[in-house]
Amino acid sequence: MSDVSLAKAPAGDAAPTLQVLDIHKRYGGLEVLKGISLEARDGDVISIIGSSGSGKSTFLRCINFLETPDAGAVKIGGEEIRVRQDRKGNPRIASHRQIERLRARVGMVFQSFNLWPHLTVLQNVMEAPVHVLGQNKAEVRERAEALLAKVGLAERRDYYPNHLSGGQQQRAAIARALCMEPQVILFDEPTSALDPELVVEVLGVIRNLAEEGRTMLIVTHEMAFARDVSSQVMFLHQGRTEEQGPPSKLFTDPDSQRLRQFLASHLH
Amino acid sequence: MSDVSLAKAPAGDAAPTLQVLDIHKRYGGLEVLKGISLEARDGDVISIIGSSGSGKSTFLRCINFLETPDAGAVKIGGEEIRVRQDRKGNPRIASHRQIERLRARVGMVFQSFNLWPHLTVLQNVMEAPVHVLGQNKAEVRERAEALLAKVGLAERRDYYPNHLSGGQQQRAAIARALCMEPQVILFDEPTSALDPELVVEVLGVIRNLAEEGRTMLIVTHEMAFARDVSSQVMFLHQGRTEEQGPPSKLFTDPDSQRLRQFLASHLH
Amino acid sequence: ADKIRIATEGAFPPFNTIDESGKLGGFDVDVANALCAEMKAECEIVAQDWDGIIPGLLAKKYDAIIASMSITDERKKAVDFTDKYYSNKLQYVAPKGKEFDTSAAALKGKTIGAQRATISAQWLEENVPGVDIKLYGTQEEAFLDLASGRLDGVLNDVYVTYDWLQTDDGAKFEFKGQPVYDDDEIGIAIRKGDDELREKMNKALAAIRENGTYAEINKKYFPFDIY
Amino acid sequence: MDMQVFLAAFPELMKGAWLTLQLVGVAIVIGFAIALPVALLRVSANPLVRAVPFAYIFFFRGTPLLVQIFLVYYGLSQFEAVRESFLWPVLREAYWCAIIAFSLNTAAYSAEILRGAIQAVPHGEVEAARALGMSRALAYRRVILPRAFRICLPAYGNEVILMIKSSALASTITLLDLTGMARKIIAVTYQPIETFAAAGVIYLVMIFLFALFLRWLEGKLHANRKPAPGMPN
Amino acid sequence: MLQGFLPQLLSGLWVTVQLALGAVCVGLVLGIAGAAMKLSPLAPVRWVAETYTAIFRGLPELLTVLLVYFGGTVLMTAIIGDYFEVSAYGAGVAALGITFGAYATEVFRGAILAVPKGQVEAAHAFGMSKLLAFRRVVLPQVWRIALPGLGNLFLVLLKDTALVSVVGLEDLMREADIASRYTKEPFTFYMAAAFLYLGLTVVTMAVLHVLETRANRGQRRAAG
Ligand SMILES: Nc1ncnc2c1ncn2[C@@H]1O[C@H](COP(=O)(O)OP(=O)(O)OP(=O)(O)O)[C@@H](O)[C@H]1O
Ligand SMILES: Nc1ncnc2c1ncn2[C@@H]1O[C@H](COP(=O)(O)OP(=O)(O)OP(=O)(O)O)[C@@H](O)[C@H]1O
Ligand SMILES: [Mg+2]
Ligand SMILES: [Mg+2]
Repeated sequence: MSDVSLAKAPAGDAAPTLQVLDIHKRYGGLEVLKGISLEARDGDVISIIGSSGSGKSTFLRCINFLETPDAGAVKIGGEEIRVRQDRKGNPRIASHRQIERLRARVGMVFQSFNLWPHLTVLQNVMEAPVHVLGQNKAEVRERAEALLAKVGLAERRDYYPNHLSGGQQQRAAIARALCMEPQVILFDEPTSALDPELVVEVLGVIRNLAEEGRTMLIVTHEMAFARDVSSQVMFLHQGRTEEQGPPSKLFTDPDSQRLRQFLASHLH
Repeated sequence: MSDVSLAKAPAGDAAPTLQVLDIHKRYGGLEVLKGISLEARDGDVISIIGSSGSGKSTFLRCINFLETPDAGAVKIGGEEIRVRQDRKGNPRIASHRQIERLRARVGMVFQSFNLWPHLTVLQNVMEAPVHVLGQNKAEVRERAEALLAKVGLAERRDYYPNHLSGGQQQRAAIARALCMEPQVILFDEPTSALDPELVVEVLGVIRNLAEEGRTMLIVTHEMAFARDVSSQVMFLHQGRTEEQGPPSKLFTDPDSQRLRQFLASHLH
Repeated sequence: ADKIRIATEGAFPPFNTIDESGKLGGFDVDVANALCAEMKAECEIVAQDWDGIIPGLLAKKYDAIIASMSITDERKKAVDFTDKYYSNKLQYVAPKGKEFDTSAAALKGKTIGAQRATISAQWLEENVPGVDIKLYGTQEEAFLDLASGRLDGVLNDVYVTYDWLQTDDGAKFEFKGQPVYDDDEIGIAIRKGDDELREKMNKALAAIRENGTYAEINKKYFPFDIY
Repeated sequence: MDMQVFLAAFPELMKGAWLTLQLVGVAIVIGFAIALPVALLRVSANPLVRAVPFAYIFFFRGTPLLVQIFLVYYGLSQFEAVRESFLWPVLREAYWCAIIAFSLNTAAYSAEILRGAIQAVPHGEVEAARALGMSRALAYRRVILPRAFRICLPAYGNEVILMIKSSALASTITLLDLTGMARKIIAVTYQPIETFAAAGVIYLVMIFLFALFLRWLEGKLHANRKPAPGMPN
Repeated sequence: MLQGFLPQLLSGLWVTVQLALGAVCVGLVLGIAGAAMKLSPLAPVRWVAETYTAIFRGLPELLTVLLVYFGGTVLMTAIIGDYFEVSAYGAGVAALGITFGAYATEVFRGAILAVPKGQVEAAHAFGMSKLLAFRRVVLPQVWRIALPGLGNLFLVLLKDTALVSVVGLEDLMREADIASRYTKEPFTFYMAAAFLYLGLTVVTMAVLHVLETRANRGQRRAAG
């Protein structure tokens, strides 16, 4: 019901930057996402929390169609990603052109980083802006170096990923996503390997990005981080949105029994 | 100085389970560890904290000689890991027999999990006890299943690692290390991909292990976790032990300026 | 005495072949059998690939080679030969009805095929300056290329050519001019030092020439004398 | 062995070696150019698309190279239509027949090696490329193929070495490549051992140099396997 | 059918299959050992393997066959002091196996290097000896990357069995050659041989496909 109303939300305000409608996804017999919807506007930071295996990563991956959802729709900047049915009735991306264009505007930081091992850190960061967006190499280089400096990797820019510590890899992955200057950014546990100081740094970076009007979805297990950074929080449980709302409400006075339990165990 | 005194510590008490003396390690021109020592007895839980890139993982890896330290010594259960010089004067493991025997008594949970992708979760967990320790397959299976149940992976035991979520992989890696029933366990950020509830679970598991008398070294970025779980905390900074002591002291009244700064940024 | 083992190639019609039942046949094989009968020896004839045929003899896999092997100085360094048991000539073959002058001057600039490592190839090299020689691994290939028109003519052993001219493909071709070389003698190769066997073979050879057995075999394959 | 003959053979043999290098070099380049699209079709998600190169790879890996050369050189020339066609000036030449056969053959083997390597590129790295908006072609060009090429370099090196040796078959269609030249010399001098030994030495040196080059290339491409750059502290 | 030469072609086919299977067993063992040696930290061990591949990838296969067969006879005769005959089949399997092994060494080396280092480290961290880690962790994953290259080598090997005719084995190619000479129909018999090789190729590719599918268990593939 609520999905339908979301879909028809009056465009009185600017159209939402990102609209996700009733996404379903199954792996074999296992239904991982059972209908998830979400709407985000410019400058929104939405944190997605939930227990391990609840489908958070899968949800992010469905948004930029790294996994094709079995049902549901995604609209980015008002443009719906078109899906067609293949002969077996499974959904497929209809236009690769379209999805590539949209993905260039949707950055992603993977949970397992997925840096390219044959390129140095700097090359990893510069790769997409130069070759996807066709931007001037010198300019990209400047921006990339500034970003690497911001995440504290300036000294490591000529290292290959497998010579980096876990946290350094994660920061390189963040810089790689940001260098595309995407409109929407999907972060999958972007601070899992970072020390408290760096977490604060990243928090600052995300706040700045939000002020610039970018939209961010952040999967995180750090409740303090979620509370501090987000305009909205979404609690996933077993493939469903169990509760959603502003952090002030969710973290202090949750409606859901399950969420209350989840938060109770948080170490302070 | 202090190292020497450590080495000569009177065996009045039981000999320390793990002794690490003045470890140095460099990669090319980069000195990552600049002399780190540590001593742990049965039931000790030592947390290692420090900023990203400060050498925490490298330190753990030096303890079981996955990286050969350039200088320093490691004693496990009173037995020193023997090192010889190769022709270029670089240190090398002297006896592979010895190191293999010792490693079987030292469990490790890697920062990047390193599960074996060709084996299912259950096979991953059973592999080493069956093939290294030569234990009875049926017994190992029982123990493995119990462990998987404890970390909430009973249902996923026949999945391959690539089909698991990040947190599930991490839990599988923990179960794999525990199934060896090692005397010493090295955890490299064992809760980085886990939700708050699971963090508490792991905390419980570690406490139980400590009560059983096992020795644990835990690299972590979660200060609350370090505070709750450990008997000692060690703060690494740029390859040196900046401060070491009981958590009550370190987290409330640190001596080091650097540590104070590090902790200040911790989100609450 | 022991069994005498004789090797032949089995892939050089009409001199030595293997038929569909796996039986060896051909002029060489008939001669070999006749010699054995003459020597009253028990013989076994085996087929052996050409490239390994001399090494096999030296390694004592067998005792003699009757495989249409020309007697050359080079081979004499490795093995001994009996007297010749037939001799060979070289003659050009070219499309029927087409003018083909076999003089060295006229052949200049023409493309002539020959089998590699044979007397024909060597003879062309030494006697026809300015001719474009194409070398082939087997006789069949040279003939195939003659048929495809890549070659103006082929220089080859008369008997083999004669055999080919009888086939459908060969029917469009004919011998040209006179044989250009008729000094090629074919003998039986024997391991060096095995003089006893060589003598026995020579004696038997003379005997079958004498008693008409040889002539009979000859007639079976060729309407003319090839000795 | 007669050292005189052995040494005297080299000047002529070098001419043959030059032809061998030409044949192999051109065949490897053309072969790779064919292998690439064939391998890409082979990893397609669509089974129908996958089937097309299957037949090609099947035939060229399934039959001996000798047979393939014969089919191109003798087989095609059997047909009147081919001999009359505009292709005959090319197909008439043994040189081009050899290059055609070698290229098609090595392409089939290379395609299979490349396919395996493409499928061995870790999934996550490909996804990262997708997620950054790379088109399929760009992802192949910038991430998948560079990675695949590094993975398959040793196996591909094998293929080139096999091709260098197989190129001796060019001599069966009258070409005076290294082997052809050796055989020609033997037909005159009747010194097979010395001459083949000399030719063998040249093959060995060619292959050895190529293997060294491969090692060097591998070291260069796999800079990430080496210890990190000696960054000043 | 084929003017009665079919049974001979089939017996040639059987010889070819026997040789190829024998040689591939020898070759795989040599290849795995060679690759492991090439990756050894001990320089002399590496050199042995390097020399092995340098020689046997560099030598023409025919020469290797002759070397093993005739050289083997000479060597064994010298050792035993009495005439000793190396069996043609044994020599063929040895020679082809040694050659296959030299190439397979490189294929395995590449595949071993492609196994993520962390996984071997994990094995070591659990006390696995180098050998056990190789057997239990590296080797099972090596096939995934090595199989296409090994498949190629096997198909080349199938045809290289023809070289063994110089030592007197009647393999498929030799039988086809004999028949074509006898009947003067080279195309018929070369085509027949080609078809039989293709038959073997079908079987090989089917087996490879099954092996690859097995080796890919647990892997996520980046679809085209
Ligand atoms: N193989 C290597 N070659 C060169 N440098 C390396 C290598 N491995 C690690 N380093 C460097 O050593 C330093 C310490 O790395 P280490 O992995 O120990 O850090 P860490 O404390 O575990 O950090 P994190 O919290 O980010 O995991 C880093 O600066 C890293 O770049
Ligand atoms: N390729 C796959 N095949 C089968 N099941 C999968 C696959 N990928 C994920 N799953 C399953 O889907 C569920 C959700 O996975 P997902 O990665 O979305 O979890 P998550 O919420 O991100 O967890 P975590 O916090 O541990 O990263 C898990 O139970 C996992 O086992
Ligand atoms: Mg996840
Ligand atoms: Mg680390």
